[in-house]
Amino acid sequence: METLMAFVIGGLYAAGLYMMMRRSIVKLVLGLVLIGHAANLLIFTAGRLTREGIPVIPSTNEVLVEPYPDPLPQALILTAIVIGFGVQAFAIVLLKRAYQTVKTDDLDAMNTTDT
Amino acid sequence: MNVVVILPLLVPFLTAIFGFLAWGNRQAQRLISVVGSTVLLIASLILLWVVSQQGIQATQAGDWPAPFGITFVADTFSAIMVVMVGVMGLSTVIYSLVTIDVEREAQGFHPLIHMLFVGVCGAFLTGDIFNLYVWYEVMLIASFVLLVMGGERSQLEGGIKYVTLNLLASALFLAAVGLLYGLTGTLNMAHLSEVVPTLVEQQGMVTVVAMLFLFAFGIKGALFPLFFWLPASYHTPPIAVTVIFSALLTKVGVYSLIRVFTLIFTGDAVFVQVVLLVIAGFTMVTGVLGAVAQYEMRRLLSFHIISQIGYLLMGLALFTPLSLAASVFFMAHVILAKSALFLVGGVLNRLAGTYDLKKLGGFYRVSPVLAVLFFIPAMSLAGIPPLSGFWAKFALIRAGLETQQYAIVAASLVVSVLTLFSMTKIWAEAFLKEKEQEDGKLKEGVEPVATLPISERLPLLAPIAVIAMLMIVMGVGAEPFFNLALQASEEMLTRTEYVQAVLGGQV
Amino acid sequence: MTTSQPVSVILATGARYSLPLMLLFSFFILLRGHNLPGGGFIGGLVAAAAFALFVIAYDVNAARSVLGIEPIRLIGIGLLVAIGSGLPGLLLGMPFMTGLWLEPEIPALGKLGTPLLFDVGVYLVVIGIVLTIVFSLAEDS
Amino acid sequence: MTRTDVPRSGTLPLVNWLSNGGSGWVLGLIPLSLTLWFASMLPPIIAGEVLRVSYSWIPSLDVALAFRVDGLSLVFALLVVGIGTMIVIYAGGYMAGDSQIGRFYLYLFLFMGAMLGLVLADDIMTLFVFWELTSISSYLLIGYKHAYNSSRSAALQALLVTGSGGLALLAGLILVAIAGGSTSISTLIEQGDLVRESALYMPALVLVCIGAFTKSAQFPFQFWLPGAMAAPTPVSAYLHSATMVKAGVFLLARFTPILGETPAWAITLSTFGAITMVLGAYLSVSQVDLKRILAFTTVSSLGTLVMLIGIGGEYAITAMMVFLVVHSLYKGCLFMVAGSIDHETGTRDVTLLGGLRTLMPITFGATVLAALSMSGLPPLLGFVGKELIYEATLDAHELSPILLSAASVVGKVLMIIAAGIVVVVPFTRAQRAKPEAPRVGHEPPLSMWLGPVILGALSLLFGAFPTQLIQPITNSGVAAILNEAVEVEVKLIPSGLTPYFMLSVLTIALGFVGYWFARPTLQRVGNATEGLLEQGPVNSFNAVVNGMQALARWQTRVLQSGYIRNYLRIIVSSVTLLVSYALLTRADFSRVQWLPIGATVLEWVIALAILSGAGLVVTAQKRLNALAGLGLVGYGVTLIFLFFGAPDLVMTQFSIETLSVLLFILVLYRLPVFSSVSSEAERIRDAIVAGAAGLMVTLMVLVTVSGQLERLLTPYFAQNSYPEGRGRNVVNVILVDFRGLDTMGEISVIGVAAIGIVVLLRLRLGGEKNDPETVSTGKEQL
Repeated sequence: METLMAFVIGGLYAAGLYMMMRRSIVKLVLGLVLIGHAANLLIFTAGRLTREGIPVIPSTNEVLVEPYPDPLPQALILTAIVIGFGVQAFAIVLLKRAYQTVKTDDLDAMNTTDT
Repeated sequence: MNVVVILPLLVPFLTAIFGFLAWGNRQAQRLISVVGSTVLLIASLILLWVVSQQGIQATQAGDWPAPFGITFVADTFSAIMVVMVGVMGLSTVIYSLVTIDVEREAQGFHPLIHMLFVGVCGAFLTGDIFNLYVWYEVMLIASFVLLVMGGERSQLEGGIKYVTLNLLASALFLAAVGLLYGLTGTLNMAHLSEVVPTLVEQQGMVTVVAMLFLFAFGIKGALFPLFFWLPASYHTPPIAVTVIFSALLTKVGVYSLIRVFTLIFTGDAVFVQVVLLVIAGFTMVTGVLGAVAQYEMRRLLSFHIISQIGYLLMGLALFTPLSLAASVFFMAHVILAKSALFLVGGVLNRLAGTYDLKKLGGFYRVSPVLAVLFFIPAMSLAGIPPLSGFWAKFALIRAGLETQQYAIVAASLVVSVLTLFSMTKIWAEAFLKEKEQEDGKLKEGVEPVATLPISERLPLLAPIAVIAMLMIVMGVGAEPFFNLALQASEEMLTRTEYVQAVLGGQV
Repeated sequence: MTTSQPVSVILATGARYSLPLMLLFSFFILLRGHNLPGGGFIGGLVAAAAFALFVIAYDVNAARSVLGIEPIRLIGIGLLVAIGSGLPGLLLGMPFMTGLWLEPEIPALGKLGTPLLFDVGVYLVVIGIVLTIVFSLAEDS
Repeated sequence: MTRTDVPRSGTLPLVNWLSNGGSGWVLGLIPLSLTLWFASMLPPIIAGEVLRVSYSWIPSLDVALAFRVDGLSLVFALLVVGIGTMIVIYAGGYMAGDSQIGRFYLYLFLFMGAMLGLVLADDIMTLFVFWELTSISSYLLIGYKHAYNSSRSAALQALLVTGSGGLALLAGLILVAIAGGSTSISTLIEQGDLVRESALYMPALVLVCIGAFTKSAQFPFQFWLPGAMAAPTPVSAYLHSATMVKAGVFLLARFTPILGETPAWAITLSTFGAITMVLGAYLSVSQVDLKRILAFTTVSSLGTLVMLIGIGGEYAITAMMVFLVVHSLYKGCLFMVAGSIDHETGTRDVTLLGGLRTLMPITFGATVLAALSMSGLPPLLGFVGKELIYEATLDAHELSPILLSAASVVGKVLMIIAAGIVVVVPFTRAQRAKPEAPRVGHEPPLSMWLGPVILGALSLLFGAFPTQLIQPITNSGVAAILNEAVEVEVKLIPSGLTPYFMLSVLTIALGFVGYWFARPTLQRVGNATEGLLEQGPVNSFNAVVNGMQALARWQTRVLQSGYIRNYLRIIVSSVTLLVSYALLTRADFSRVQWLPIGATVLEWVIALAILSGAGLVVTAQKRLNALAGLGLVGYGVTLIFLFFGAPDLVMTQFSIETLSVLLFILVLYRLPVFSSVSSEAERIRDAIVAGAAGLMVTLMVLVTVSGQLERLLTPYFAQNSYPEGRGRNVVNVILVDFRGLDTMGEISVIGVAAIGIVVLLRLRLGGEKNDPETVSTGKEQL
């Protein structure tokens, strides 16, 4: 299953990076979101996938018993998802403001600050 | 048990929170900000003192033993970096009191800048690779907001580049952490340092992950060819923000590089060294050439940030006790030098209304004090003895010659000349040159700094003066500072003390 | 409560009556999170959604007055609660964020301790940020 | 010039006096007392003692602050402070009334201190620190008239040349330290063989020579020195007689026992020295500006000194020491005279000057003495020096006695002509009645003629009694350079008709003949070739500087293009290239499971759904379709989390996904429809770059999961979550307790993000208008 996921992750990265290299400001953000998903899936997969169980200790037990999925990557992804959401929300509003100010969706028009 | 390690995180955190709670009350926010940054400076100095006296300090958050919880750890290197946060924090906050407009203050400038310190201090002190990512994000989001605060067109344009490329770096970072966990099953950096060498079959993959980290941190650290976001954005916000960015943000990237490449990724040394040396060389050369091409003071100085980072990387690449100590010393030096230069630029802009060197002029005659305050950091940056920058470069060059890395030494020498060249450009254009009108007469109206009321002059000039003094002290009295840097480099190279401090007796 | 005209009576009534229910539900999710899927983040989202309904049903002012506090302040308070939950341990000479638990267990609420307080901080921050974003976007457009 | 005279009404007479030349007399006491102090060291040094003092400075870098007084350093120190005394007094008169005279003296004393530190240094790092300080303080002095563009660029030129040389020197010194195992000059002098036998010897030699040659204006770096004449004349008099330019000579002398006495050393130094000697003298005779004439003769003299060091041996080194004194005395005097003439008549152009003998009799007297010494006529010290030089060149058997002697004769003959131009033309020729002729000169104040008179008198005094006054100190200097005691006679009266004496006579004869008959021809030829010989190096220097700036602009334009897609492409490509290289050369692919076997049908469906969602995003022509694709990806990922046991992730991802889509719709509602602005080729290129990056990620994941993962942390969480953490949801316990700091950072991020959104939406400082400055400077550079 990890193999299938590896291809999905690679595909998401490719799609995200391709979108980021477009000239549209909206596509740029869409690309960022795709890459965010890809990174989360990558952590999930790198921590290995398990179909059985959830990382919750049943009320009959004091400890988690095998088989269970690794809770640590899950916690990391949760943190990453929330952080990613915050940053993406900011980025979305930023591009809206940039669009309002520059009056175009074209990133190529936003090159006045370099050099 | 060790409260001193966590204080540099808690102090700015609480300062920021109280600042947010005082939303709308400008005076209260200013007061909280000044008090908070003063306390942060004191806390950081205490930390450095404790570390230098008693060795590496660590605390396990939540009292969960390492490597299971999150460890906060301060070795000499990170303690020095935290002190630099303290010094630059207080300087910038004081400077910002008279330079940041009311509107920005009302929108939370002060709490945001402390949130930035939270992220930076967290990144310097954490002993956990995923936690490092989290503090990076705190630092980044705070810097995003500070960068675009004001909503001017240039800020928004620069902001998009800054945000996009840094988010790409974050995605890389996250991927690298995920893969590293997939290889090792742990996140604690000291633990990683122990576990990584035992992965016999996956050593090759460890190098691959190391390269991923190199790029993730390299984008944040503005290495060649990843630095584009920096010249695109650093000159757009108010100067106080630029100062704190230039002082701290890229340095966190370099700090992290030094940390992981001394602590975790020490295998495959030859390959890593070649890669780092090539990048270091190109970074210093392209950066300084970028600076040479500029006539806008902030842009010029922004490119210099990149160039100087090449030197920091050179110290890491050479990987000797001397070279790493040089990097540590250089880091402190360049933070001071670059900040002082930006701050002087801010004063010039305040007086003349422009950062354009072609339009500036006459300040040598009318404001000798300001001229001195520029000349010292400028010469220090160019590596003129006996200022701080000289010893940093000297140690690097010596380390390079000792390890027979002649190409990088030659590059660093050439870059030194070009640095001197571009520093004298500012000196000649903004200070020596007189503003002239078409008819050739001297232009009246170069405002000397003395025309400002003392209540403005003091917050403007005092931070620069203190920083300039520090550069002289670090140069003429370099011994205690360099000794500390050597201690930092020895700790990093031996690693056992670090691992011991974090993991204690186990493992 | 407010002088603003509701967009639709049904929606307005729904928003009013669902508010206490949703807040209660969000609190439930917050508390059970330590033992079952849930927690401060999800709880906060549910609570924020309750107030966000007011924005749709009435307008921002109505939602603001129901909330009774500037959402940005809520972020500050939430952060303060979260960081504050770590301080008792510190004051007792233990590392920052050391979990301290109230014995014995309290019926209906379960075990009380500083980690739970921390989650409450998360809950408040999430309410604060969602409402901050929703309010300012609504005001902007 | 910026002499914005401050009104002085009502100020004290003392202040008035100080600002009008009196300050020179007061400040002159400092170098005067130093001169006496150093003079008091003469007896022990002549007796062969070496005084040393060392302070620990930066022991962790092996850097000491160490000083050494021996014959060599004492001679230099005496010249620095002795001539410095005259200069300080002279400057008081010359600069009287200058509003920035305080800065001038500050720089002058900074320079003097740096020069003293340099010649007394006994540690190569101490030496280097002071070496660089002389560069910086001379930069400030040369650019003193800062309002003039010419002055600034001359200062910059000098700084860049000497600064670059300085960095070469730094590398050279470090190599010497590595080879010799010490930074102490005294130690290195004793262990010279260690350095000479080291593999680092040749690079060290080259680098040290570059440092010395740039500082001492040797061919091909000589061009900055005449340019530096933009400085006020007291500065030129000081820097170019006894100090700055002699630093390179000092360095070579100091390093003779360390690097010297090898064929490479001898050939390099004598060749470059001889070329510089002839070239400088040749260029001097075609000049019309008094200061430029003197500047080129300085270049020539420096060449002579370097050549003599190269020849080596006790006679050549003695000649070097004597000529060093000779040159410092007469050149200091002549520069001051040039300044006085300029000061009193308003010009330094020899074609305009004349008849000053009667108007400035005292100055004329001093000038005659100095010019005679420069010409090498007895009984002045210049004659003694010249004799010794010929002796040295004729004895240079290991090199080429004929060539070196011939070069010396040519140089000396031209020097005589130059001396004639300096003395005869302005002083004895009748005043020309040209419209642009200068105002009538008169004798300058005491402060401005005292120095030249003393220096001229010393040339005479030392020339008359060299054996008594000069020989002891030069002998000790030579001993210091050669690291062995020597006894070389320095005398006025030649011992018979030696070859040296014959050459001397020939030189003087040729000089006089040349002055009277060949001068116009020489000047014509000189003018014709000046473009090539003088402007050539200047032009090359400018070409290098301009080329570097052009390269800088080009590079910045290419790299920092302003187009974010270019940045992304460069970054993604470099990541992909380097990481893939590491992956393909290092990773172990042997256990990789290449085919996705073992996945259930449902999992296949979800995987394909995610990928087709991504495909929809990429290919969508309408924004809504792209958002639908994004939603497909997001909810697909949620399902993955559901199938692999992550309920908390499911809840979070689901709610975040919903929020995100709402936010997108809310914010992006008014944005325009997509337009395909990229060309087909661009899209293909980007697809290749992105695809390669994606493939690399896939491979990395495959390799990573192919190995066994030992879970080092997870069992601890499974064990302790409930007993210690009081929670059954292990993920939640990790979030709020085990790794609570992560969550702390996380809520900070979203909190700040929310505030950022408020800031973005509310605060608009001129956001709708273009920032004109940013835009204009931005385009200007392109």
